[in-house]
Amino acid sequence: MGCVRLVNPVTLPTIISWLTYSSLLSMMALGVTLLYRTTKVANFAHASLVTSGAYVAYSVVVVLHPNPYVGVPLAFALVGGLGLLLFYGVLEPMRRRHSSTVMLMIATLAFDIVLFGVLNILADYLASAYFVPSRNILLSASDFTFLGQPGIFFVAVGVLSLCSVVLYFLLNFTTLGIALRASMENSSLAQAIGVNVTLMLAISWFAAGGLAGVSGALLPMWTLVNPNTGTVLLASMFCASIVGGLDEIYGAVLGGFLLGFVDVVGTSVLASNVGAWIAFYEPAVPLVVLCATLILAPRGLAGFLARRRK
Amino acid sequence: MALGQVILFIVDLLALFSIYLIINLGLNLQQGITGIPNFGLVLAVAGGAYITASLSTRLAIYLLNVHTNLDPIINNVSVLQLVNPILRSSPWLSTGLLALFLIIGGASGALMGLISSAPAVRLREDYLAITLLAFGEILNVVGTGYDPLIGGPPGTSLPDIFGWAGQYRFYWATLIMFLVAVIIFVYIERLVRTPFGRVLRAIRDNENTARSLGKDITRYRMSSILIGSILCGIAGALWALYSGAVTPSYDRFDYTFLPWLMILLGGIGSNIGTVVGTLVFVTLDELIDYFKYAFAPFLPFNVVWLNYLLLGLLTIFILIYRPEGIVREKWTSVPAAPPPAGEAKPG
Amino acid sequence: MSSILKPSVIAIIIIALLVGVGIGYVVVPAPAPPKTTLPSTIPIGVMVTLTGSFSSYGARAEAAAKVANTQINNYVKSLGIPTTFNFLYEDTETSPPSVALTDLQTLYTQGVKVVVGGMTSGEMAAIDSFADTNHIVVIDGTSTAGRASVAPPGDYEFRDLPAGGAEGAALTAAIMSKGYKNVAMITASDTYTLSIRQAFKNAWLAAGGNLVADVNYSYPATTDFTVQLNTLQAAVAPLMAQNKSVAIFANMWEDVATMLAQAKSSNSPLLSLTWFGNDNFAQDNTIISNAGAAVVNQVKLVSVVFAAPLTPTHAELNTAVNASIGQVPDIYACATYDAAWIAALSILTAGQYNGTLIKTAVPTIAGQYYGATGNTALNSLGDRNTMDMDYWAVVSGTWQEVATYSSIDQSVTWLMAV
Amino acid sequence: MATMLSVKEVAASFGKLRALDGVTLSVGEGSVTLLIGPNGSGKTTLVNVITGFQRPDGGHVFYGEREITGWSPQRVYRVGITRTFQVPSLFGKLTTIQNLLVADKTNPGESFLKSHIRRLWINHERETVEKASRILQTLGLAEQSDKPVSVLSGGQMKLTELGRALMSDAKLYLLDEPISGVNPTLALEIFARIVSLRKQFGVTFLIIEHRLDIALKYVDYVNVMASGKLIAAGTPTQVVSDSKVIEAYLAR
Repeated sequence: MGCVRLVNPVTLPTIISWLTYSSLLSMMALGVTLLYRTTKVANFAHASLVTSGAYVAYSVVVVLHPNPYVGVPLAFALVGGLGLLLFYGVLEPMRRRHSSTVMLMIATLAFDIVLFGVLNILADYLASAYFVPSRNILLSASDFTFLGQPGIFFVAVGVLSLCSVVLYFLLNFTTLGIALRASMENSSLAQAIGVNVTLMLAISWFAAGGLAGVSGALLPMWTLVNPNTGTVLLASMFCASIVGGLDEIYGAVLGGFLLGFVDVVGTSVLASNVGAWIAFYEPAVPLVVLCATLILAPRGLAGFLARRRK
Repeated sequence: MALGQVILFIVDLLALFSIYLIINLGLNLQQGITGIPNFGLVLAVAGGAYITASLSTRLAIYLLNVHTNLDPIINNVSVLQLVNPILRSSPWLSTGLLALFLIIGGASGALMGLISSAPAVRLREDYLAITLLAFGEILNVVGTGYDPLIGGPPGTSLPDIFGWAGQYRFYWATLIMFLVAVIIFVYIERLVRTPFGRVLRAIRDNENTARSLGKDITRYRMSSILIGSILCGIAGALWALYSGAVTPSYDRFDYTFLPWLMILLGGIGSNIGTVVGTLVFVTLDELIDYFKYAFAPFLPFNVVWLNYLLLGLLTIFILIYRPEGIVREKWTSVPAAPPPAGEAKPG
Repeated sequence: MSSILKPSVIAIIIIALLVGVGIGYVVVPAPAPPKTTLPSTIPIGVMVTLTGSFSSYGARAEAAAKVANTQINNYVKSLGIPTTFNFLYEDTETSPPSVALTDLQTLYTQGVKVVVGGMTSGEMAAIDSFADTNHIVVIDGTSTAGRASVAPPGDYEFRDLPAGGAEGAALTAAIMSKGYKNVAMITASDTYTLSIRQAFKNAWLAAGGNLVADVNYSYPATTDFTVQLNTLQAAVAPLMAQNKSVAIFANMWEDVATMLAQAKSSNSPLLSLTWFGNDNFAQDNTIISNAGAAVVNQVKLVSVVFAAPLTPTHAELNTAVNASIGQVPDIYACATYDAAWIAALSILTAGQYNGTLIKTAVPTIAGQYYGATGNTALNSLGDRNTMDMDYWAVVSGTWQEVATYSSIDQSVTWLMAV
Repeated sequence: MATMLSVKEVAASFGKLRALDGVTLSVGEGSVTLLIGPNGSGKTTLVNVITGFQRPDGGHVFYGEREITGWSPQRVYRVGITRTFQVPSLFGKLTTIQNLLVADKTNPGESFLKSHIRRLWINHERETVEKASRILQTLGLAEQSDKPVSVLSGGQMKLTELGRALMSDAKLYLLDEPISGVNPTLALEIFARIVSLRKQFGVTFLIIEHRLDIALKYVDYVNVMASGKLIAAGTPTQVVSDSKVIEAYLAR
């Protein structure tokens, strides 16, 4: 490390993996922020919702051996359903009893624990019934390549853009979206003007669950997945969501890409110039970014930019 | 022999109860009394455990002036073979060290509380919750990566300050932990009855009004987090000393989720509730653990997943059907507005 | 006042009941009359990791232990000894707080005096004091860090696999014999892999090798290996430019597949090099299916494994485990299986279920026993003597044995060109 | 008579909405001054600015001679200005008397460290309790003393808040709608008490209130605000006959 010349590891592959990783992360964070905006709840269950997505998609692969991407829509539907289950089965009864936000969060935590148990049971079942590895899933071998780049890159970026665009139009150009936004801004007022707030919340929980499911379903195309993966990623999701700013849905995407950048590109640069040992602390990167953000822009990037625009 | 097993069952139960009681009192002070949702408890517990473990052997060498050129962390076991005989021979010396280590544990906990809450204490409740959760497990990264702390993944052992009790080591250790827990309970119970405690509860009930009455919200929240974190740190140190070793594996489930579940069960806001909740939970958990072999044959899946399913569902059940827990907060006869159905009986 | 008293009283009653039930349960199956020296059922604890990132290893170990349990009971019956062994399984990850200690305590309350399992040395260290205090014999089916960081010699802990040291020497010998002077190493941050790293580093540097990169990554938190790939590339690039020979040592777990896949998708130059591997993933077919045969063929993944001779016992175990979970038992599963047998035989030899006696029996039994991992003779520390090693590599899409290593003269014999 | 509180050209806004548009008014020492105006005319905002709950965009606030513009709520409270809130804002899980005790300014037991040494604060605490009970006496809340406030009636809650304000021994009280949602008889009672308190302790009151029928009977000075401006001020009789005021109210 004597030489002054900076090693520049930022090559096309690095950019590609940054964009892929960030897209997946953003999809998860998008759900977290959406739920926060609608229900004012930080959804801890997002961890296992993501993992469920992966296992739904994988089960499809195991049973029918199709192209690994076939399971993605199913993951969206089923995990969206899990979101609804969490909402109608747990949160809604509590809301009717005016439970506090914190209690709702605990409920999501509890739901996460249950789901975690179920996923492990599923994993055991897959292993014993189909004789397949179910605790170290990686499907990237059966991924396609396009222009010499892995398919997951195009799919991840594509799906994220699609979701964002759809969400954008949904929120801004449909009566449903306007109702949804109304219930975000001021639920009691929305109630008063005849918006079915509960329905709106349910929709957002389905959407967020679906997003988690899709990101999870794409995960095995990129990295090794086991029942813990979601839990490992949870801190990153939350960081992305806060860094982006909880007050603006698209903050999540912003946060996801910033986090991904610092994580992949930033750490690479540091590791290859300062020393390899830095690479080890990669998991701490999101927290560092989070700290920095909270100190510089307590309302997150989006809030920060918004204030700038004024 | 069977009797011996019963005693052991109860002793183990008591040990877990004491540890969790300390942690839960800390959590109840923050969430139940002051209204700070600390989802990063594990940080303070791990801080207490890791830092105490890291310093304990070094301090022991220094204080007992054991002369060795072995590294207290890397050649941990060999070094302890020099230290432990000395401790075994003198209960009082051991107890002195214990006290010192507990102080270190508390201080470490406080440090962690400070670090995690400093950027967040001014944030809104929800931001605070998420941030603290995100911070929770960072110490494991450090503990794994930075060997001088606790020797990386293999972890490190601590001087056996209960060694003097010989084969009754774990009975004595449990007794001492229990005493510490009792002392802390009495302390907190008194603290929340002082004007100081009253202000904390006022802030919880209505932050703005409290501010309009000249209370420095940030300072009170901070001190509440600090006290809570100190307790968690002490608990971490105690458990490390009890089990004799630590590894960088303190996780969200054991040291954040379970404490929340326990204070929920007992009734958030009441210290007696915290005791009851902890006792009931730990007993249940130990019994599940004990009986699982009995009904393992009847389960279509591996019995170890049962804990997760049962604990998760239990929590959800409590949250939906008895959110106020077993014991309601003492100072009130009816829950704060609006009362859940069939609850509004004053007196 | 009443509003607190009533519920707490109720609570106390609940607890009283629960404890009562607990006691009842403990008291009822109070073990057999004191006449027969061995109780009619002998509980043996099996501590394995069923949750978390090592769960796939834990699952195989559990399966192997189950096989051992049946075999042992048949054996005992055939001898006409009026006793049966009952294996109680504990996941070292679940019960709170996740220190193996609480699991050992649970087992102890079940009357367990002998525990076998596959535990990290962290977990071993955590239970050392309790095991010694209560005379519980622990025979561990894995061996990781050197004894110095686990438990003093003469304690109640035995390990029927050698410490990582041997593996480091074997890898060094192989890499050297292939004419490499430069190695870039990447290591997962868990006890076992780190101990291999240390062992390899010592052996490699002692043999005059040059370690151009020593990258640690946090395991299992690392899901994206771009950073690690970049760091390794930056390290080997200069050498490759001067076309000096350099090899990669992937000191990882199954996630080596992820790294390979990501290296492939980014057409990393590292794939043009020969990769060496440890025994964590040697012979693991999921690597090939996960990363894709093409890329694994390319880097060969020459990996070292403890030579577990394919004895009839071993073959039998393979078929049994395969039948139950569709996987071939890895070396740790085999070692757990052997540990179970050593435990049972030691108990039978001791003639009564008494930790102290059993502890004295274990070394002799282990010395005589020849099981799925060969002869399990232990050294003075209570660890397995060094074993011979095999090298396996991926050749044309399958794992094949490519060389052998003799622990006596540290020599490598290549069976096929790699 | 000397001015207790004077507000000069104070402006404040929420985003684009201009809530206060250069308000200037003063409150005479020992007076019971009423602040009225249609909804959204900025009354509460003015109180928030005075008590430091909102930073003004411009203008000055004087307490006696002292400028207190932009002080923190704590400081404002300690200097001797106490406010109440429009919506009942009691400490829901505390008893009535505890609600009053919290308002005490100088209780050493409220510092974390001192709270450990009982004798450092117990005497002060006793005195405070006596004082609180006395106030509850005068407000006719003696029975409710040890009941959690959540069982009190709306009127009793209002009284408790008044009582809590009185605990502070402030010179100036800013009461935000003290009788909203209170039955007429009790409302009259509350105002009667306010006036008698003024006589007893010579303290000053600035009261926001809509129910002029009652309020005007008791106050000796009235400020009228409309859309962020002060449009009229004077004695009750002057104000009710003021054309601008009538028009401002009728405009709604």
